[in-house]
Amino acid sequence: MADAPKKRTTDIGPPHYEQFLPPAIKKNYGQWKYHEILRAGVMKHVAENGDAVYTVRAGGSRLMSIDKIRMICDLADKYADGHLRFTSRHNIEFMFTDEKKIDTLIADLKKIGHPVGGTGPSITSIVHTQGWVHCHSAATDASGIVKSVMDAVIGHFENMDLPAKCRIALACCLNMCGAVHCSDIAILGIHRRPPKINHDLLHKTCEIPNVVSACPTAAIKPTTVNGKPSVTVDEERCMFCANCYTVCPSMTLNNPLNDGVSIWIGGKVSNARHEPMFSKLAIPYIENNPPRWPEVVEAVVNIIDVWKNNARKYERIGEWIERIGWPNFFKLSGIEFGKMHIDDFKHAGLTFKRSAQLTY
Amino acid sequence: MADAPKKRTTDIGPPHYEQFLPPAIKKNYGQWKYHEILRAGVMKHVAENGDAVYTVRAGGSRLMSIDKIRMICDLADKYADGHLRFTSRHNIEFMFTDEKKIDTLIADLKKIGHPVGGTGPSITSIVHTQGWVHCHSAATDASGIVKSVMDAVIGHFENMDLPAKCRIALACCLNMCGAVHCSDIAILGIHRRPPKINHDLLHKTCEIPNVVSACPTAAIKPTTVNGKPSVTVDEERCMFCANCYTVCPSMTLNNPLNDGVSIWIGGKVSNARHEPMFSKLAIPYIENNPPRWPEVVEAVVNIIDVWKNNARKYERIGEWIERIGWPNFFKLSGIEFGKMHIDDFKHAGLTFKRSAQLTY
Amino acid sequence: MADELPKTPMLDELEKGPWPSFVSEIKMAAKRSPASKDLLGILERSYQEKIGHWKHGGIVGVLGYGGGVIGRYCDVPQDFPNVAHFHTIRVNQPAGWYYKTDALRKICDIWEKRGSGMTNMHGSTGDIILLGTSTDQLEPIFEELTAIGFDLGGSGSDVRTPSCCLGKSRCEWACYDTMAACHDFTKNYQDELHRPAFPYKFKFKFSGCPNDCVASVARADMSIIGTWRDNIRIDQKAVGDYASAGVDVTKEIVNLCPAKCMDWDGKMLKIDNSTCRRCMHCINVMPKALRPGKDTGACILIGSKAPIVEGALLSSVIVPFIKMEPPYQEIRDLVERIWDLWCDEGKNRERIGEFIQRVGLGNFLEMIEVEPAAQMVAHPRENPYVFYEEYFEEGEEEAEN
Amino acid sequence: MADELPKTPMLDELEKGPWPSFVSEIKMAAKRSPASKDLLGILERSYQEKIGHWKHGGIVGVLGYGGGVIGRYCDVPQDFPNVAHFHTIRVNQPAGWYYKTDALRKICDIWEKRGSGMTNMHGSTGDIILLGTSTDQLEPIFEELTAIGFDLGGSGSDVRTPSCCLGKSRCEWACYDTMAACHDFTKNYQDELHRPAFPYKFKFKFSGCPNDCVASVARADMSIIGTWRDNIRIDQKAVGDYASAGVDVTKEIVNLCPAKCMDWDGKMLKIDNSTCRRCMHCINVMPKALRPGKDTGACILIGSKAPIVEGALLSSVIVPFIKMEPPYQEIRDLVERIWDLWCDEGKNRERIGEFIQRVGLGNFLEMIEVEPAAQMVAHPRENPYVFYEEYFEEGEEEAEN
Ligand code: SRM
Ligand code: SRM
Ligand code: SRM
Ligand code: SRM
Ligand code: SF4
Ligand code: SF4
Ligand code: SF4
Ligand code: SF4
Ligand code: SF4
Ligand code: SF4
Ligand code: SF4
Ligand code: SF4
Repeated sequence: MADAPKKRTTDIGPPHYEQFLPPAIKKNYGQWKYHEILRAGVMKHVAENGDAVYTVRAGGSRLMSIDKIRMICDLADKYADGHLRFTSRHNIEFMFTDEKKIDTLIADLKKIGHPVGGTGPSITSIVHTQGWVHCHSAATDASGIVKSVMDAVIGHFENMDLPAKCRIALACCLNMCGAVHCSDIAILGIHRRPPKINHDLLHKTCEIPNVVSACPTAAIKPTTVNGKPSVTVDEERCMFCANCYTVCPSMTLNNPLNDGVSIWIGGKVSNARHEPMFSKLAIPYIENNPPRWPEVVEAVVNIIDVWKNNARKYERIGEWIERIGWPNFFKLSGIEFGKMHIDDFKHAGLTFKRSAQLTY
Repeated sequence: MADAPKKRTTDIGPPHYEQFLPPAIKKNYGQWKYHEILRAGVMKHVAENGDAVYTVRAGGSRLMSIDKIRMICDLADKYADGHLRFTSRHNIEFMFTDEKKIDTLIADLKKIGHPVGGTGPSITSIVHTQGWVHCHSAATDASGIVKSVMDAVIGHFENMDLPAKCRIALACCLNMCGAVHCSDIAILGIHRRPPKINHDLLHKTCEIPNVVSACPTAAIKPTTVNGKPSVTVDEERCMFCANCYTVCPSMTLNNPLNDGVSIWIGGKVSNARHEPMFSKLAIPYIENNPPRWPEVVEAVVNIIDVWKNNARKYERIGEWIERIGWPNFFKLSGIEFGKMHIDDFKHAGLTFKRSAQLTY
Repeated sequence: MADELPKTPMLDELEKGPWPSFVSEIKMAAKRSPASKDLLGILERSYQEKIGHWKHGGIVGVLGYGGGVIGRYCDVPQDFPNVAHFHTIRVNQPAGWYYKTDALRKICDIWEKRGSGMTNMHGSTGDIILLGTSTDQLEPIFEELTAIGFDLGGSGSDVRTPSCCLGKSRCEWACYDTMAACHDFTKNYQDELHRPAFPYKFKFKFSGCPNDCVASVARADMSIIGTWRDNIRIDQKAVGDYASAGVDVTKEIVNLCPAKCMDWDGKMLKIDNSTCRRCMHCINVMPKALRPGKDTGACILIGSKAPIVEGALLSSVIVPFIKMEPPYQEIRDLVERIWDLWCDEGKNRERIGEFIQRVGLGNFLEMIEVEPAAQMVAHPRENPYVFYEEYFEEGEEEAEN
Repeated sequence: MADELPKTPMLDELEKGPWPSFVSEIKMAAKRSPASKDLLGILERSYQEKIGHWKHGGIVGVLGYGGGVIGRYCDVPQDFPNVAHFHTIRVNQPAGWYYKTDALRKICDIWEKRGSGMTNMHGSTGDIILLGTSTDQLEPIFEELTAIGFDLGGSGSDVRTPSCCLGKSRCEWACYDTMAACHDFTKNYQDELHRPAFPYKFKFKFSGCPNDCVASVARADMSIIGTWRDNIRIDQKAVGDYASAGVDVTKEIVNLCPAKCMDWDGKMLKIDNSTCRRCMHCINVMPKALRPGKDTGACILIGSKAPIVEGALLSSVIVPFIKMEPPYQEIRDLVERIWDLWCDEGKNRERIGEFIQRVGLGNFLEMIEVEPAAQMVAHPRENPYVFYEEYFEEGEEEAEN
């Protein structure tokens, strides 16, 4: 890129956060003593000096119009002196010192379609990605599944009725834009067929050495087709990751007949009790079934129900399954175990059951 | 090999074990109800019908002369109707039904130099290998270190004064003839210099493709030296495993100046409580110091002492360290942590500390 | 503007149900924006055909910057001309995602004029995402954004917009000031953020305690997680209150402590802080009774990422403990040593985590001049393939390197 | 014979101390055997020089057998002519290592006449090891051994002598008859044991319960470990007796149960057998009160080995549960399918465990016609690199392979 013209303002970074802090937050910054969750979505934080701040958390839609942002600003002006924040999972929080505002704010939020909840042992917003709304790589839509699943589990958003937090995430392809790989439940868009190669265009759009080295399984080899440099894919070795497509537009993976989602469970991020864990494969494939992906919704609901009915307090999904063992999880959930569940990538050997500690 | 002549007896396998079983064992085979450890090295097994069998376990020397075997046979004749057995860790067991024989048998064993013990939460015989007594591959002796260590820890053989079982093993090279890789404490002979290649002989004694493929780090390449086919070793990649030597006598690793032992800890085999675990590197290198390897003895005794003084009941070394964390182990033992402790082989990445669960 | 919305029978199904509907959002925007109207149409077609209609990439941006804009074109511009271009703009969010409404409204105004009116609040990395505009609007948008005090985020092989948990602003457990640190790093690395010059992307995330509320351990090349070195502060009376209020201290806390370092006799809660792993569980359950220690700071972990290419990674410990005080000079020095090395030796599209996997942690530490510490490993090596670097030479007595 | 023993000042140090001395053993043998006398001498030299004096290998054996003898020559035959040859003979031990003294004495007599008089009782694999003889003695030794009912063990790329814990002979926990199974397999595979025809060695070990007293999980290509499918048998009164006798049931048992599936209220011990992992701990601690269930059998694990070449392996589950009844036909069939595959597709010096690592467990199961079971993995895959084998073809509705 050429140098920027002299007088343009550049590299100013974001505005300083301090100007945005609600007054009671600014005053007690670093002086918090403890907190309580008063009910789902409502918290009270108490400072060393006794000051209390109330937080109301509303489910965010993430994909939001400026119209909605303005409505939310209206509520912030009305209830919180024009202050608000978004959480790391895209929910919206209002903070104020007057406890009495809580109920009316919640009622006003409901009016514009935003439920309150997501604190404590509950389900909070699903972290997700672009899907068919914006990304070229998507094997499924993001927002449609998220909406359908949240509609089904909203009871667990509005009530803290689960053994522990349950963090759901969705990514529309293996690039996994989010912490999908470390979620209690992850919904992942997948392809099931090798790339279709546009041999006429490839040499113009892609750097062949980059393409070759992009493949995790070394399935791609350089070749010449109709006199033009191109690549071939050893279809036996391809596991449809689409990494070649990421570096080369002439190798499309998208395939309406075969794309779909897989479900992964038992990951977590916090260090509480168990160290962070990756999610593990539960269901290898469910067809794309827009607009509401009922099979995906059912699968997620089933996993949550089985967990809720069997886990002990504070056990996140991965911790629960680690205690009861995966054979019991498959038995209880009715999900079938098969070859695809068995790891065959780099560290596969370490996932084999290397002991006689077994359940039947 | 040529076919065997017709009348030779072949492929008869071992004698049937039944003929060797002590009468009370034969009678109650499969009918045992429970056992008690009466004291170190002495057990009582009780059958459903109330029959009791007493077992006295004597420390074995493993490397034994026929003279000693005959003395032991004399004791078996005297106390156990001519029956005896060896354990999976090379100890010697006598079984009989008359409780009163226990003390005199123990006294008689002492006379021929065999202590009694090794049951329950104790140290039992060290499983070991050939060393300089018989093997071409040995980076250290086996029997000499074993004798020196057992002399120092015999108190824990004759008394059940440890938190749990402590299984020590020794292997004189990385071939690890034994379960050294899964021991509470493993003493392992190691080389520290790359192979010396005899280029004149190599093409006669070794198959070059086998040699090349034997190297875990791909350090060996075919080449020609003085007109003869041979190999070169990239010394930067060599980590002295001696696998090339195993397949090729013309690549010696033995080096009196640099050979020695390393100490590995925290492995186990049983499924009790924790699943089986590999041993982990504690001390990367101690010089060979025959005849009694005092530095090795001291290192082993130190590890046992630190464990004994800090572990909880039933915690084997690996379980104890897993609870307190490796940083605490290094602190308590005074062993220094360094680059060599950090894995750099195939699955190294999985051994990095991938969480904020830390002790200081 | 766009009067009549296209027919979207499938999408309409997604206006039902209690959770906020993104379809309703797009419809709101579509009332005013032709781009959002075509977005509705093209999305409905994707739902019918079960395939996306966006073409692969295309480099667009603003002058002097290499990152911050994701180029996007649809593959059926004849049918949906208003989303022929549909670029995304990433904007650095303020630390902790706090806003005043006037600032937000100004962004909305720009976006009403120059974009689709659709946003993500926020993107997965943490940026404000302005979703859908055309190439000719980029410079004006940039000018207007900077005028109201906002700047672009990262994309491509550069520093990505750092993010942080709300830390000391509202959380009693914050062991350092995450928002201050996040803001400082974002400002300090503006050049690296806007002008891609690395082998690949580099993300910072700041969490105030091991609860890790920005998931830094899973998705940051450098994860800076608050912790403490001294003892957990206990208010024994408050423990008793929890017990009286029905908390089963043994079952819910002592037995779930991963370090097995707690003891509760019904009166006194004891913690062996020498083996406590600072997991936060006991503190989480009894916030009024237990608090992190006072000697607080952070541990730094490095290298997490999504699976592509070599498999997903979690960050791993590189600095077991460090005090977090501006200007964070020690961390800046470390970061710069790491970047220098990675820029010299890293391969194209090799994240720092993958680089460490390739060269080995021990070697990496040597190259960046950091001493190995036992906290950096889950456990020492299990395989005996040790590269001994010291040995005796014939005739020598001392070991040499 | 050998009257005067060589001077061995260093070795003499190893006659001191309470543990049985191997030096004293060699000295005893050396009184009669010139080979053992030279063994003393050459070993003293090794102690002085800190290096072994044995040359690499050399193939020797008995007619018609390919295994059972390890050839060994010293590299200083001029100084120690009596260990110029010093071959080892491996002899199949009887299952469980039980002997009558007459059998042992007969072996000693042969070895007095034809060898060094030194033995290992036993070798690491489990064989009787007769240590040190010369090539001309091999055939006579073999003839005399078979005459008293003993046969050679394995060496090289063949089945190695199987071994087992003492199982039902003296242990109340044995879930199947290990000695019977070990004897049966040893007899059944005599041909494979004596005539190397595999890519590499293959070891069987039989343990009667998950305590695994022959360390099978760490050092057998096939580890057959007893277990049960039904419920642990509890004698509640006996539990109470242990508690009265001072066992802290909560601390020593319930809290150490890896499945966290036990509960003790001071009166009644409850076990949730559906999640019990059959680890044995509770049974180990209270053998009078707890016993394995009655629906007993074994789980079969495959593939453990020492580190060379690709790193050490522990065996992993291939048959979660099987009844153990002679003639063990199902296991034999499985073993033969595995051997056929491995002989066809295994590389030179590739143990079965490494073979599985290379081809993948899923593929391996397919090739040996075993259905995948959740018990075979510690957990399902974490990476999304799934080889989907089923998909729809254009125009189809059903999935195909
Ligand atoms: C607001 C937010 C931080 C921010 O800067 O935005 C936040 C805020 C709090 N977190 Fe968090 N966490 C937030 C994302 C996270 C994340 C990140 C994520 O999910 O992507 C995690 C890691 C999740 C994981 O492990 O996969 C996270 C793991 C925790 C935990 C550990 C829970 C566990 O048992 O594993 C606690 C402790 C607790 O809840 O007892 C915690 C506790 C808290 C407390 C109680 C801290 C405090 O004293 O105020 C806050 C309210 C919790 C609540 O909602 O119940 N927070 N928290 C985030 C709200 C997200 C949302 O809108 O739902
Ligand atoms: C005799 C022998 C089997 C044989 O066929 O030879 C044997 C016999 C018994 N074992 Fe064992 N074990 C024997 C080697 C092993 C091994 C193998 C090894 O060390 O190489 C192991 C696995 C060790 C490991 O995990 O690294 C082993 C792990 C156990 C355990 C589990 C201990 C644990 O807590 O991890 C028990 C249970 C117990 O002791 O409470 C056990 C219990 C027993 C019992 C109590 C079983 C019984 O009811 O009779 C026997 C007496 C134990 C004792 O000595 O305290 N046996 N036992 C072996 C004696 C070796 C020796 O001479 O010292
Ligand atoms: C917009 C966003 C998703 C969202 O809906 O929020 C996003 C969108 C894209 N990501 Fe991402 N990533 C986004 C956060 C992430 C995250 C999460 C995070 O940063 O915390 C990850 C996982 C963490 C990580 O960095 O590993 C992530 C891992 C990837 C990867 C895989 C990188 C890897 O090393 O494994 C790619 C592929 C690539 O870089 O070539 C990728 C590539 C992409 C591209 C640029 C598509 C491509 O192949 O070139 C997507 C553009 C979509 C579009 O049309 O706008 N995106 N991407 C997120 C950025 C918003 C923001 O700035 O706030
Ligand atoms: C005699 C014995 C050690 C002992 O003192 O007891 C032994 C001795 C040798 N072993 Fe071993 N192994 C012996 C049990 C083992 C065991 C333990 C076991 O079987 O339970 C192991 C580990 C388990 C395993 O099989 O992996 C073992 C793993 C090795 C290896 C590494 C194999 C691997 O795949 O990693 C080698 C190297 C090789 O095969 O090339 C090896 C090679 C050797 C050779 C043949 C040396 C060589 O490089 O060719 C040694 C001959 C020594 C000699 O001079 O007599 N030996 N070897 C053991 C056999 C006695 C017996 O039959 O009872
Ligand atoms: S997960 Fe894949 S499809 Fe979804 S936004 Fe990220 S790169 Fe695009
Ligand atoms: S989709 Fe993945 S596995 Fe298949 S060819 Fe492309 S990069 Fe290779
Ligand atoms: S461990 Fe090595 S040196 Fe020792 S007996 Fe086995 S092969 Fe020989
Ligand atoms: S000793 Fe090991 S690493 Fe070194 S060259 Fe030989 S086989 Fe390779
Ligand atoms: S990471 Fe810790 S300090 Fe930050 S918000 Fe979460 S609980 Fe509070
Ligand atoms: S912080 Fe975690 S490890 Fe430390 S005492 Fe509390 S529960 Fe135990
Ligand atoms: S493995 Fe089990 S059955 Fe065999 S001796 Fe050991 S404890 Fe008894
Ligand atoms: S056998 Fe092990 S897992 Fe089962 S109840 Fe006993 S201690 Fe728990």
